[in-house]
Formats: sequence, structure tokens, C-alpha cells
Amino acid sequence: MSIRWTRIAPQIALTPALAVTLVAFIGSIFWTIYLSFTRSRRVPDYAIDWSEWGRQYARLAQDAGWSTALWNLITLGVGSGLAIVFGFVLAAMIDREKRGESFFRTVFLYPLAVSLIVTGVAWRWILNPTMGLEATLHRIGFENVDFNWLAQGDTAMYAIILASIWQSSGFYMALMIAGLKSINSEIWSAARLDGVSLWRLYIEIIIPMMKFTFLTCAILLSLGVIKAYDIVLAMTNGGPGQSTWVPAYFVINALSQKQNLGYASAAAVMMLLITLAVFLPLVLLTAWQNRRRAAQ
Amino acid sequence: MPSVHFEHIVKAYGAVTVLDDLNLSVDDGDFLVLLGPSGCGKTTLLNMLAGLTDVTDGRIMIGERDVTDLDPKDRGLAMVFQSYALYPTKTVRGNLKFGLSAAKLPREEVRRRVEWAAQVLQIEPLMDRRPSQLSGGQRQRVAIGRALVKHADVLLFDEPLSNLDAKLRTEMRLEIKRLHDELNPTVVYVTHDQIEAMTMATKIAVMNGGVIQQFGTPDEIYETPANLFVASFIGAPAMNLKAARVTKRDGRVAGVFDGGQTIALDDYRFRATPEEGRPIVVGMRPEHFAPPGAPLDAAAATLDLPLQHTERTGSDATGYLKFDDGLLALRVEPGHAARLRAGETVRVGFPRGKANLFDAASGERL
Amino acid sequence: MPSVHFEHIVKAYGAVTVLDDLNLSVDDGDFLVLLGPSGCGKTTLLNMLAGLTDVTDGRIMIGERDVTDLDPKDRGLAMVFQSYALYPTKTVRGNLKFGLSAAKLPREEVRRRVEWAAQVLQIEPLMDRRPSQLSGGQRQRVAIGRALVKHADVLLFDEPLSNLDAKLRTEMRLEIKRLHDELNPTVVYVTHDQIEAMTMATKIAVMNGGVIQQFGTPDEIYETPANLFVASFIGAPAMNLKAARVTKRDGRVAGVFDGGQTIALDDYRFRATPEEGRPIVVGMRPEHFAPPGAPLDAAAATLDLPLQHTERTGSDATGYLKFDDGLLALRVEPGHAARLRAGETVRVGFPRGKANLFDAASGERL
Amino acid sequence: MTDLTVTEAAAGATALKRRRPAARTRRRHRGLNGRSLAVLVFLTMCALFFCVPLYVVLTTSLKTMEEIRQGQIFALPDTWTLEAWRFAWNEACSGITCEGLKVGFWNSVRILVPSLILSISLAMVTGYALALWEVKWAGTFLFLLFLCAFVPLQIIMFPLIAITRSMGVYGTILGVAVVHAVMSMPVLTLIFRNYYKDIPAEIMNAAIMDSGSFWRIFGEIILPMSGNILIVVLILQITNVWNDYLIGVTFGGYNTQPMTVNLANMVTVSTGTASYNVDMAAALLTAIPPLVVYFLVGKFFVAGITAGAIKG
Amino acid sequence: EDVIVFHNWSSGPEVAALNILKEDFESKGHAWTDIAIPHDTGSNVSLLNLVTGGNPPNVFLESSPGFYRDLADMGLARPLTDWYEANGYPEHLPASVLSSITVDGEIMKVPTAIHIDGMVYYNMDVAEEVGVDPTSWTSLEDMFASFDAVREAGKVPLAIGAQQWQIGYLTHALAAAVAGPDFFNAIYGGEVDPAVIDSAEMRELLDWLRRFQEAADEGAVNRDWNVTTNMVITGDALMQIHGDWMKGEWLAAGKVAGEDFGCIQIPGAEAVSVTVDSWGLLGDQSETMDQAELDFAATVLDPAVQARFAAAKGSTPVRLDATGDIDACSQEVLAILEDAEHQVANPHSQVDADWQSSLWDVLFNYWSDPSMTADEAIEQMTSNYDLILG
Ligand SMILES: Nc1ncnc2c1ncn2[C@@H]1O[C@H](COP(=O)(O)OP(=O)(O)OP(=O)(O)O)[C@@H](O)[C@H]1O
Ligand SMILES: Nc1ncnc2c1ncn2[C@@H]1O[C@H](COP(=O)(O)OP(=O)(O)OP(=O)(O)O)[C@@H](O)[C@H]1O
Ligand SMILES: [Mg+2]
Ligand SMILES: [Mg+2]
Repeated sequence: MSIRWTRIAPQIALTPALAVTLVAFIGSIFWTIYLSFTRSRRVPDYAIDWSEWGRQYARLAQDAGWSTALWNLITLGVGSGLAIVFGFVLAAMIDREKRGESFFRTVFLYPLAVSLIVTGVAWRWILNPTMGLEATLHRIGFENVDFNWLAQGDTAMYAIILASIWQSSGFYMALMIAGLKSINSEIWSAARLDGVSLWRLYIEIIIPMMKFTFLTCAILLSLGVIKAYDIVLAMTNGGPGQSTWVPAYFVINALSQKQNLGYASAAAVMMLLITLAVFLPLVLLTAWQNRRRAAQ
Repeated sequence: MPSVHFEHIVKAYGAVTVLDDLNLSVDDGDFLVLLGPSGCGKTTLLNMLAGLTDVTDGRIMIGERDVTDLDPKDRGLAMVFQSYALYPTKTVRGNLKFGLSAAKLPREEVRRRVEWAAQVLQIEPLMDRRPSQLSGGQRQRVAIGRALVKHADVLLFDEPLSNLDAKLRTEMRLEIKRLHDELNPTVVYVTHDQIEAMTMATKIAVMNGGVIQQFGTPDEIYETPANLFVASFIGAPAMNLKAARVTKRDGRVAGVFDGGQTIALDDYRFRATPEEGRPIVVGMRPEHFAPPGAPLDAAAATLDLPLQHTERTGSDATGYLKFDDGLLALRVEPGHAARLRAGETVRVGFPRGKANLFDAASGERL
Repeated sequence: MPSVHFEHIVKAYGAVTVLDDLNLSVDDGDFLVLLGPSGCGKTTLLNMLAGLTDVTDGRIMIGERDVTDLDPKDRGLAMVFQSYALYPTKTVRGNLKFGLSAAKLPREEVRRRVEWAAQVLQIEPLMDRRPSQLSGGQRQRVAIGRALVKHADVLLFDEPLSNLDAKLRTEMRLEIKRLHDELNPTVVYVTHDQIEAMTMATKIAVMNGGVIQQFGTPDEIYETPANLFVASFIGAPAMNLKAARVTKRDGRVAGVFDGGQTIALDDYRFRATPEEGRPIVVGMRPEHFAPPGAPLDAAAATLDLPLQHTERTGSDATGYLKFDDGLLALRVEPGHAARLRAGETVRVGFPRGKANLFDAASGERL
Repeated sequence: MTDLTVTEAAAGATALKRRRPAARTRRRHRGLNGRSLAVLVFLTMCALFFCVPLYVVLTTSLKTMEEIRQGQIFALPDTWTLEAWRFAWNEACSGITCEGLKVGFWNSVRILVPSLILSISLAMVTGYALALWEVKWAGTFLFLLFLCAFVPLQIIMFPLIAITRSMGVYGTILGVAVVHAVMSMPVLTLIFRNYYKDIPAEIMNAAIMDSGSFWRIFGEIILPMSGNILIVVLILQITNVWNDYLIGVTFGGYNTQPMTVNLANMVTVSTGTASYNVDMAAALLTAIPPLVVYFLVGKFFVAGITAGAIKG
Repeated sequence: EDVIVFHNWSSGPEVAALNILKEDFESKGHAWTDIAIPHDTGSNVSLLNLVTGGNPPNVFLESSPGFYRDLADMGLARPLTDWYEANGYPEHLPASVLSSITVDGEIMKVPTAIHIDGMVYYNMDVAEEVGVDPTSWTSLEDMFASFDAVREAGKVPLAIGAQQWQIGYLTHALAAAVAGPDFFNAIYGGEVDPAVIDSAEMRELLDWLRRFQEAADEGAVNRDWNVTTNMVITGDALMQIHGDWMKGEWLAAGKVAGEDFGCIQIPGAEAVSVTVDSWGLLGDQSETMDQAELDFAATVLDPAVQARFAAAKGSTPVRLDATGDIDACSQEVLAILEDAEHQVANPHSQVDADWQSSLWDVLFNYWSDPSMTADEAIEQMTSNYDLILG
């Protein structure tokens, strides 16, 4: 019996990716989990003190910075979620009003191309009370506007969300345009003939039909939110106080400022658990959606 | 039930003119089928009537109303789409209701209409399902139901059956025909399937390249095609179209095929008697031939031709005879077909008064 | 040209068994058509033969070789796909050549074969075009060409014509038939179109639900369907299948329909003579009826039934008569059909020796 | 009864010659109606909002420092000058070297090319194998990939250092490329797989019967069909690699720091008196390559996504 | 073979100073490869990554003693005690410098510059304009008392960059100034004494910090230190309290100490916190590289280079015998440093990084949230102590 290369070749081709996954990701994750039980400081220290193996986690539980980071993660997630909504609105408008489609698309997409290190500075200026938007508004007569978001702990997160919406809406818009384009054009015709109002059409038909696109956006969004670090660094560097810390920032801070690898590992493991908690339902949803789509 | 009139319709997409000065009238209660090959402008015409596409120039009347500039929803018509265009996120009931949402009808009236449509179409058990849980034929029914609930006087169909398999197609054909007989709306129905056209229409408009080639009853179209396009487009197997020249035999008009055989044409009703020598095309339907070998008194033409092969479809069989460079198709009895051998020369007769003649240059019926 | 044998084939997708202990043999040079409704396992069977799908259990032989575990390219067969599956980024020539890439043939030989196939299929002027620049029929030709260049002894077709329009389908049907006559490979051809099956096959295997319902020549299948499924699946309009009971009339076997009419069955070749009172189904093909009103000596059954409506397809017409709760279809002459009025009662006769009888319970032929 | 209004002339050729209706009275133009106008106004406002940061960065880079100190960030420059650009490109200091951003620019290019090649080819082949070939454990593997897509670099940075070190590529451009390939593999692979999944199974079946060679089919059939998706991935990955800071700084060599590190060195603690115009010019210089990519091929981006590039 | 020099300096004066080292070093026939990762962007981690990645730089700017201990664990430490003694360096170095370069009894670092972490630099023109004389302040109270006058003149009295590390520095400078060396060492020294966390001194310190915060201008949030310095240079603000490396900015702007700007220690300070910027050398090297590294160290410790370096960077030389001009501010610093009791060492060179970082977190929270009380801050510190060092 001869060798069935059509069965073996793809497996060979997959080995590098598999190796990368197992070593670089899975292996590393286990390494991180292991370290989170040690007292490693600057460099790995592989001894585990079993009498208090959970000390890093216990510390996390009491760390105000960590709970702030968790809260901010939720705020950021919900807030950046507006980017999906905004992206959809933009997409719907561009899709209906074909005029200027490519112009608007380009304008809304460009923030994606530019590093946050660059735009973070611009945003900080715009939100700076003495030279930015607030000052300009004051100068032209709106004395009462308060736009000093970055300076206050309870509003700094909004500034980050604003910048994040600015940065990512274009991407969701692109996904949404693609989703809208894939809707059978006869549905639009049918609705026009029926005289259905645009509002009802979107709410009752189009948006439910685009569930899948929304789900994809949600996955990509949560991916971005969980990894969010650059944007915090560029906009506030975590401040004022610890008010804009997010878990990824926390991990880096533990690594570079606290120089505590064990603690950073514990925080990273928690991040991973959060990821799983967010991700598993999404995966199940996706699988369910796929089945439904297949059924259709 | 209003009539529909297209008057001097022009439609251009940018620089490309798809329809140019098209005129067409549909009487009230008529079942008009727009028949034509892909891309000939059928959907465009239908969409203009529905108001989904703008008219570049000309006027569309429904009854006495000029609807050219009306919103689709104000034209008082309903449409069934090729892909059904059901709202996938709504149940069958929701689909039927949603179409009425703009009409601001009392609740009770909506319920009544939906139930009526469900009953007419026998989809009552499906009312709470989603389109994705329906079979093709059921979806088609719901799509029709969505049009029916609107009590529109004019119903439009855009290739509504082309996504169904053969068996369902036959069933739905009967269903639509029955609905038309019962409710008697004015119908404009687009298809490129000639069986659909022949079986359902009271009037057919055959289109090609944006131009209406012939407008008439199914029988007129089948029996007296107005030009070569219509002749070749309608009928399966297609009409045999053979080049010939006009000649006189004993003072009577006849045709000489390129291969030398003649056909008597003296009982053809010419619009104008053609001069001798004029190149023409003779059209002979496969089913008009006498059975091979069977004697035919007073045949217009009697041909002795070698058999290429026969094809049997179950209830029918077609024999293909070598004729000049091409083939001549004729219908034979299945039992008879089994007895014919390829290569054997058979004698077939074509009866008088059945030929169709066309001018070879213009393609117009003579 | 080798024969092909499926031996005790089992195919399961996870927990679902699609084919169970299937046996089928194709002789060399045969043109086998696998015919059946959607989802019955035709493609699965074909893909297993091609090596594209694994066999769960059983053995596939091509000639004397057991190919069950061979790579597709080593099985010495070629396949034409429903969607043509042309490589969109390659020219026609590139498409044809790629099929030979695994064979490591000398350049000259590749060129020769490609040219031969191009010539056989008359696609020489298209050789440098991309698939997207070809019409449907041309694409189909290239797809066949890709199979031909491989000089494979066994050619597989998976619904190769279902994406073509009616006219092209007829043409390509002839083309494939001609190729089979010329090159005489063993062909396995999948379709759900019975016209294709009837016209092309030397053998037909009718499948349903993963089981082969009947295997035989087209005539056997059409004339003596093995069970109700085959009877209803083959023929358009479909065979009239009416419930009846076996009875004796003057000592001769007859059937009594539920409506009381009788049909003489004494010249039916029963496999086993049925007891009286047994519920059966009588199958009558629409084209076997005598023309309405025409006298028929020695009819098996003579029925007086009211006309529901007639349907005219151009060359043919079908009359639908009310019979019990359902309809009885029969073929009538188009000219005749025009003279029939709905509601009028017509007398039709069904000839002797033409009925098909099935056991009502098992559906098997009696 | 119906009257036959017009029986059209037959051939399409003659149709064109026919008399046109005399009065083309009501040639309708779809003008701007109220709703369209509202939509366009809204979109334009959004576009303006989107342009504000770019506008600020751009105008600032063209101003002199005196003007900037007046703090009117939304005003146009009084005197337009490209001096800041020249300075940023040629003279600005990063660390002790004051040769401007051009050094970092070329380093970024040197990093970009191998990173793109490595990351895209790895993801492409993996996606191809997963989508179009039968692999029993593909489902499990996909699940793992999906999971890995969520893992931030920081979590696995230490082990990655050890790995690249044992491979002997730590601190080299190749090392950077390897890490980029590793980090982007899950997402890119999923993108490729989703795209390839839509390639008709019949084409693959035909190819398998024709050739049976994994690589041949990839090279001759699949690769040429990947145009759309390649553009999407190229755009994503160019932006990603070009804008990357952390990988470049962590895994790069001594003389191979990318432009973003230069930029951060300049912007984070700016030289002398804070020269915002130079900072902004530097920022723009850094942003130009991905911006150019977006402006040039952005329309293919949406096209590619529509063609199925990104799905769940 | 190139000598790889890792540092986190990138402001103008810092680079100017580095160039002085580089010139002299290259004149000894060595090649200098520069690798700079600025402060906020994770230079600590980068250095560590380079080391663990097997690609360590030969010379690195790093004060943290823990780092040298890790190096020793990896067998990459380069003890310098013998070399120092052979070349007679110790006698030229002040005691505080010597102690700060010593890790566990062994000299490990090469000191390059001295800074005071909290000096008051003020714009003399502005002071004159608003009629304030900083040299007359004897306490922080005095200082705050004169702020109103400054505000009335439309100037910002106190320029502050409210970033975590700037607030951290301000606080430990204030701790030394207000609460004295004992308190400072109990919090920021090698051994943290939990008793002082909840003490009157701590409360006083926090109260002062609150007053500073209230005095800060609106734009303070997240402002870089050198931008802040430039507010003073341009005359928008009267003064800044920050590490005296800010002198470099003044010098780079062409200003002259004692004429354009004045420098004083925090009014009424009990002690000042001293930063000693120092280099480490990589051990386990080839003989030639080892020699190159030592040449680098010799360059750094060269008296003439020391003086030029200090002038460029705005620091004070580490050698008592540094030759050359010493400006007014450095003279002030040298005068302050004469009293060994009046100085404490920068936390970075002594204390546990984790603990210090946690202090910064709390302090920055306290700073950023005006409603946070001293009690709450102390509570957080106590719990942090228990978690980290307890
Ligand atoms: N939006 C459009 N822009 C440009 N040309 C168009 C547009 N819509 C249709 N056309 C062109 O108009 C012609 C008629 O199109 P139409 O859709 O009416 O054809 P059809 O007869 O319905 O064909 P089919 O049977 O394939 O549906 C075609 O040549 C088509 O290419
Ligand atoms: N990969 C698969 N996994 C699970 N079930 C499958 C798979 N492929 C096919 N099936 C099932 O196997 C049965 C037979 O499928 P097959 O494709 O062979 O049908 P077919 O006769 O070719 O139908 P069609 O005429 O629609 O092409 C169907 O019920 C189908 O749902
Ligand atoms: Mg159409
Ligand atoms: Mg199939």
C-alpha cells in the first residue's frame, strides 16, 4: 500500500504553526502560570514556597490598582463598544448614500494606520485645558465648557475611550460595510415596496441579519480591549493616580516598576482567565451562529 | 384591477441605454409574461414599474394614474422576488405583517388579511417558523403571501420559480395560475423559462436586447413567431430553421433548400408575396413532422435523410437526421424510436400549412 | 477500459451513516448514471470512487486494482465537476496542462494532448482566455477537456450540466454522448435530472436515501420501475399513481380504484399472483392514455372524468382530470387541448398491458 | 381586449436607428433630497472630527516654536516652514546619535520586509492547510489558535526571549521577524483560513485529482487566488509591524532600532526646549508609510473584507 | 570590538554630557555603540531583557542594587573594588557616593554625576517682577505665603509635572526636607521600618503634598518635567521643585545660573536626597573587552571629564577634585553636601523596587484624588507593606 501524501502533507505543513502554538503560546502560558506561584522578582526563581503558593493572588485581591484596572477594563469595553455602534452608523450612511463612499471610507480608516505614539500626543494636546479644545472654546465664547477630561481621575477614562473610538471606528465601519453589502439587495427592494420606514427596517431586519458581523466585531473588540496598553500609555500613562490603569498596563507596571515577575505573572494569569470568561461564550455563540448559517 | 401602460420608456445606466422608447400595455386582469434571455432588460422594466429603478424618460401609467414619479409604496402593487427576499429574522407571520406596517391598518384587519393569505396558500401550520426553517416551495408561498396580504391590484413576479427544482416548479406554476384565476389581479411576470411563459400567460412579451420582439397570446407566439429570434427562442426541441430560396414550381410558391430539396409554400399566408430567388429561412417544428416512414398525402415536403441518432426522454423521443451540414430534429414515438437504427435513411414528411417563413436578411416573418 | 466495482461500501459521517452496504458494478465502457434526489448520497459515492472522501468500510475496485486506499491522483481517473471548478487564475491552456502536472510527461506529449483535447472540444480559439472570459458552455467544455487530457480510462461527472441553461444543456448532452461514443471510456455520471439520465446512460442506478432502488437500462427503468419511488421519480409529467384493490372479474384479475372504477389487469405480468382485496397502487403514464374522446378497443380501463384544466407547453399539452381527490394527468395533442373546456367531462381510455402495479404497503413492484 | 400598442422591430441593430421620442420632457435627475443632505452633512462632520488630530499634528509640524508657544493648536501656521521636517529627518537625536529619523526609517524597512515575509507565509500556509485539507485535529488546533489570539505579548515575553535566544536569533532582525510571525500567527491564520474556506471545495478536489501535491496546488492555484486577502493582510501587517514598538525594542539588535523607538526617544523626553514642531514632524514621518499604504490601497481593504477576509 | 553602552538618557543636556564621555572614550581607541531606551518606556525591563536574552550591553546606566545581585547570580557581575583601589579612586570620592556604588560590600558601579532630587529653581526675572525673594524663605510656609502675590501677577507660582515618577521624586525630596533623614531611611532605606508608615511625620508629609497639589496649575497633569522646566524658563511660572538635572534645560536655553535663574534647596530642609548616576560594567568578558570597559570607567572618573560632564548635564561632579569651572548652582550643591548628616541617598539605589513602586502608586493616587485623606493613604501603604515586605 502506498503512502497517502494527501493526508500526510498538510500535517507536515502544519508542524511549524503547531510548534509555535505549543511552545511559544501554550508552553509560555504554563511557564507564566508556574511563575505566578513563585516569588520571582527581577528574574525567574523557580522555587515554590508551598506554604503560601497563592500569595501573589492574595496580593492581587487586595491591590486597589488591580481592582481599578478591572473596572477600567469593563468601562473601556463598554465604552469602546460605542465604536461598533458608531462604525455601524457610519457604514449604514455610507452604504445608503453612495456619494463620496471612497472618500469617507479613507478618512474613517486612516487612524488605524497611525501609531498611537503619534496620535496620543495630538489627543493630549486637544484635551489639554490650556491649549486645546477647552481653551479654544473658551476663546470663542463658550466660557462654561469643561473639557479637562485627562486631568480628573473620573473622566480620564472617557478621554481614552474617545481616542479609542476615534481609532477603531473606521475598522468596524469597514467590517460593517462588508456586512451590509452582503445583504441581498432584494430585501431592500422588498422593504421599499412595503413602504417600511428606514428606522424599522434597520432595527427589525438589517441589524438582526447582521448579528454575525456584530459578533465578529465584538470578538475583535474584546481582543483589542483586553490587550489595550499602548493607548493608555500614550494618553495618560495610567494617571492621574491609578485611575486609568488596565490589566495589561498593570502587568507591565508590575514587571518594569515593581520588578516583580511573580506578581506580574499572577496578574497575567488573571488576564488570561478573564479572556477565557469573555471568549468562551463568544466562541459558543459563534459556533451556534455557524450552525444556524449552515442550516439556512 | 387596473391596466398598466409603459409609454416611450427610456432607461439608461450612465452612457449605456438599456431600454429605448419601449411601449407596452397590459389589460386589467391580464397575466403578462415578460420572456427573454438573460440581460435583455426584463428586471429593469419590472423594477421601473415597481418604482425601484428610476425611469430615464417616458411615462408609466397604472390605470389612469401616472405613477412615474411615485414612491414604490404608493403605487398599489406588490412584488414577489426571485430570491423570495423574505425577512430572515422574522417568522412567517412577521413577514406577512411587516409588509402591512406602512399601511397603518387596524390590528384586526391585519390579522384578518394575514389569516386569509395563510389559508389561501395553505401555510397555516408554518406561521411561527423562520424562513430558514422552510423548504424552497414553502418560502415561495410565503413570498407570494406577502404580496397577497397587500390586496394589491397589480402583482409583479421576478423569476419567482427559478430557484426551485423541476417538480416544485411544476407545482408552484399551477398554484400561481390558480391564484390568478381566483383573484384575477393584473400580473406582470418575468421569466426566461418558456414553459412557464407558455403555461401561465394570457399574454407574452418576448424581449431581446431591450426590445420587445413580439407581443401576443402564447398560441400566437408559438404558432406564428414574428421573427427568427422568437422562433428559435420558443420551443424545445427548438424549431428547425433551414436556409432556402423562394422559387416557383408550376406557378406556385415553393422553397428550395440549400441541399436541393423543395418545400411547397403555396398555402403560407405571406404578408407580401416574395420575389423569386429571395433568401429565406424555413422554420419547421419537430412535432409537426409525420412519423418516419409513415405515408403523408399532400405533404409540403418529403425528405429522405440519414438518421444520426435518437434521444429518448421517457415519454418522448427525438430523432436527429442529417440535413445539409446540420441536423433536423423531429419527434418520434418512443416505441418507434427504439426501432430506428443510426445511419439508416428514413423518409419523413412535413405537412402543409405548418411552415414558418422568415426573411434571411432581416429575420422578420414573411 | 476497466470496470468499476463498489463492494459492501459503508460511509458514515460521524454518527450518521449515509451509505450502508452498497454494492454496484459498472462494466467497462458503460455509461452509468447515478440518478436520485438531492442528498441521497450520489456525490458521496462518486467522491469515494475518486478518492476525495474516505471509505468507512468496504472496497472499491477499478479493474483488478483495489484503489480503496490510493491517493486520488493514482487512481487513473478524471472528473468533471458541477461548478466546473476551473482554476480561475489560469488560462484555458494552463487549466488543461495542470491536470498533467503530476504525470511528469515530456513537454511534447503535454502539448500534443492539450491540442488534441482542444481540437476535440473545439475550444482552440479560447486557449489563452481566463475562465471568467468564457461563457457557461465554453467553461463546461474546458472542464471536460481537463478530464480528457489525462487519457483516463474512467471519467466521472458530478452534475456537470446543472448550471447551464436549457438550450446549452441539450447541446452539451449531445457532446458528452458523442465523446463517449468516440472514446468509449467507462463513465460514472451523477445527476438528478431524469432527462439526462434517460438520454445518455447505458445503465442507470436510481438512488434514494443512500440505497440503490433500481439498477438497469434506461428502458427497464422507465418501463418497469422496481418500486413506487422509481415510478414517481422518473417521467414528466409524473406517472399517475392511484390506489386500488385487487379484485376478480369473470375470473380475471382486475383492480378497483377507490372511486369505484375498474381496470383490467389480466395481462399484467405479476411476479406472484396477488390475493383478492390486496391494496395496490396502479401506475399509468400520462402518454399512454388514448386521446380524450377517441375510441379505444379493448381498453384496460375507460374513465369518464371532468376536466380541471389543460396546460400547454408549446409542442405538448397536458390535461388534468379530476380523479377521486386528486388529478389524473394525460397527454393530449396541443390542437386538441385548445378545444377542451374546463369542467367538461371527457372519456379517456387506458390501454392494456401498460399499467404498472405496486404493493401499497411495501411500494415494491408486484 | 388588449390592444397591441407597439410591436417592436426585430433586430437590435435597427432598434438604435428608430426615432427617439420628440420631447425629452422630464429627464429626471436624482438631486440632493433632504435626507441625503442630512446624511452627507453628518458624515462630513464625522470626517472633520476624524481629521482633527491629523490636522493638529500636521499644522504644528509646519509652525515655528514661537507660534506653538502661543498655544493656539487649531490655528493655521503664520509662517509655513518645513524646517522641523528637515530637522526631524536629518538631525534629531535619538540617544547619542543625532542623525535624525532616517536611520530608524531604514531600520524599520529592514525589519518590515523579513517580518512580513515570515509572518505572512507562516500564517498563509497554515490557513491553507487548515481550510482546504483534511486534518483530523484541525478543529482543536483552530480552537487553540483562537485562544492564542487573545494572549498579549507581555504575558509570554520572557519565554519568547529564551526561545529566540536558544534559536540564536535574539537581538537580530531575524529575531524580530520571528517574534512578529509568532505574535501575529493566530489572527492572520484565522483570517487566511476563513478566506480559503470560501474557495469552492470542487476546485480543491479538482486540484487534488490533478496534482495531489500540497505545495504545487498552493503555489499554482491557491496563491494566485489570494490577491484580495493578501492585500488586507499586508495592510494590517504593515501597519502592525511598522507601528510596533515593544517587539522592536525588546528583540531588536543594537543598531537595528526601528523608527518608532527613535520617535519615542524624541517625543517622550524631547530634546532641549521641547520642540513640538519637530516631534510632530517626526511623528508624521513615522506615520507616512502606513498612511500611504492606506490611501493607495485602502479601497481594496474593504473589498477584501467583503470577499470574506475577516469573519468570526 | 564595539563597546555597547546602554542608557536611558535622551534629553538635550543628557546627550550633550554623554557625548563628552564618548569623545574621550573614543580617543582611547574604542568604538561606542549606543542603545538608548528612555525612562518611561520601560528601560529597566529592556536592560533585563537584553541580559536574560544573552545579549547584554557592556556598559549600562543602572543604580538599582538588585540588578547587580541578579548579575552576580548569572555570573556576569564585574566587581571593581580592586581596580578602584589600584587606581586610588576611593580617596577622591565623597562618602555618600562611595556607599551608593557599593553593593553588598563590593564596589560594583562607576559614579558619573551627583544630583539633588529636590531643588528649587526659580526664574529671577519673574521673582523680581512679582516682588518675591526666594532666598529669604526659611520654611515651606514662607514659600507658600508668597504664592498669592505670584498668582496676582498672573503667573503660575509652582510649576509641577504631575506624572507618577515626578510626584514620587517630589515626595521623597519633601520627606528628606520635612521629616528628616531618620524618617527617610525608615521608609526609603534598605530596611523599611513599618512603624513610621503611620506616624506624625508621614501625616505631615502627606499634608504638605496635598498643599503642593492644590498649588499646581491646571495643565500639570501628565506634563513632562522638561516641559514644566520650560514654563519657568519662559517666565510663565516662578519656580519648580525637581531634581537639579533641570539645570541642563536652563543651560541649553542659554541661561546663566545666578543671573537668570536661582537655585536653593527646599526651604528649611533637614536633609537632601542625593542621586548618584552610575554605570555598571559587564563581567565575564574577553580580556580586550574587559580592558575597554575599564577604560570606560577611567574616562568617567577622569577629573577633567567629570567637570565637563557636570557642566553639560547640569549635575555636580562626583570627584571632589574635579577640575574646571563650577557654576553657582553646583557650588550651592557642593556646599549643601559638605554636611554628611544633611544628605540621604536616592531610594532607587537602596530600596526594594516593588515597595517603592507601591509607594508611588499610593502617592500618585493621593495626589490625583483631592478627596483622598492621609488616613486612607496610610492605610494603603500599611497594607502594601504587609503584602510586599511583611
Ligand atoms: N445598475 C446597473 N448599472 C448598469 N447596468 C445595469 C444595471 N442593472 C442592469 N444593468 C444592465 O441592464 C441590462 C438589463 O438588465 P436586467 O437585470 O434588466 O436583465 P434581465 O433581463 O432581468 O436578466 P436576467 O434574466 O439575467 O435577470 C443588462 O445588460 C445589465 O447589464
Ligand atoms: N461532510 C459531511 N458531513 C456530514 N454529512 C455529510 C457530509 N457530506 C455529505 N453529507 C450528508 O450525506 C448525505 C449525502 O450527501 P451527497 O452530497 O452525497 O448528496 P447528493 O446525492 O450528491 O445530493 P445533491 O444532489 O444535492 O448533490 C446528505 O444527507 C448530506 O447531508
Ligand atoms: Mg432579472
Ligand atoms: Mg451532489
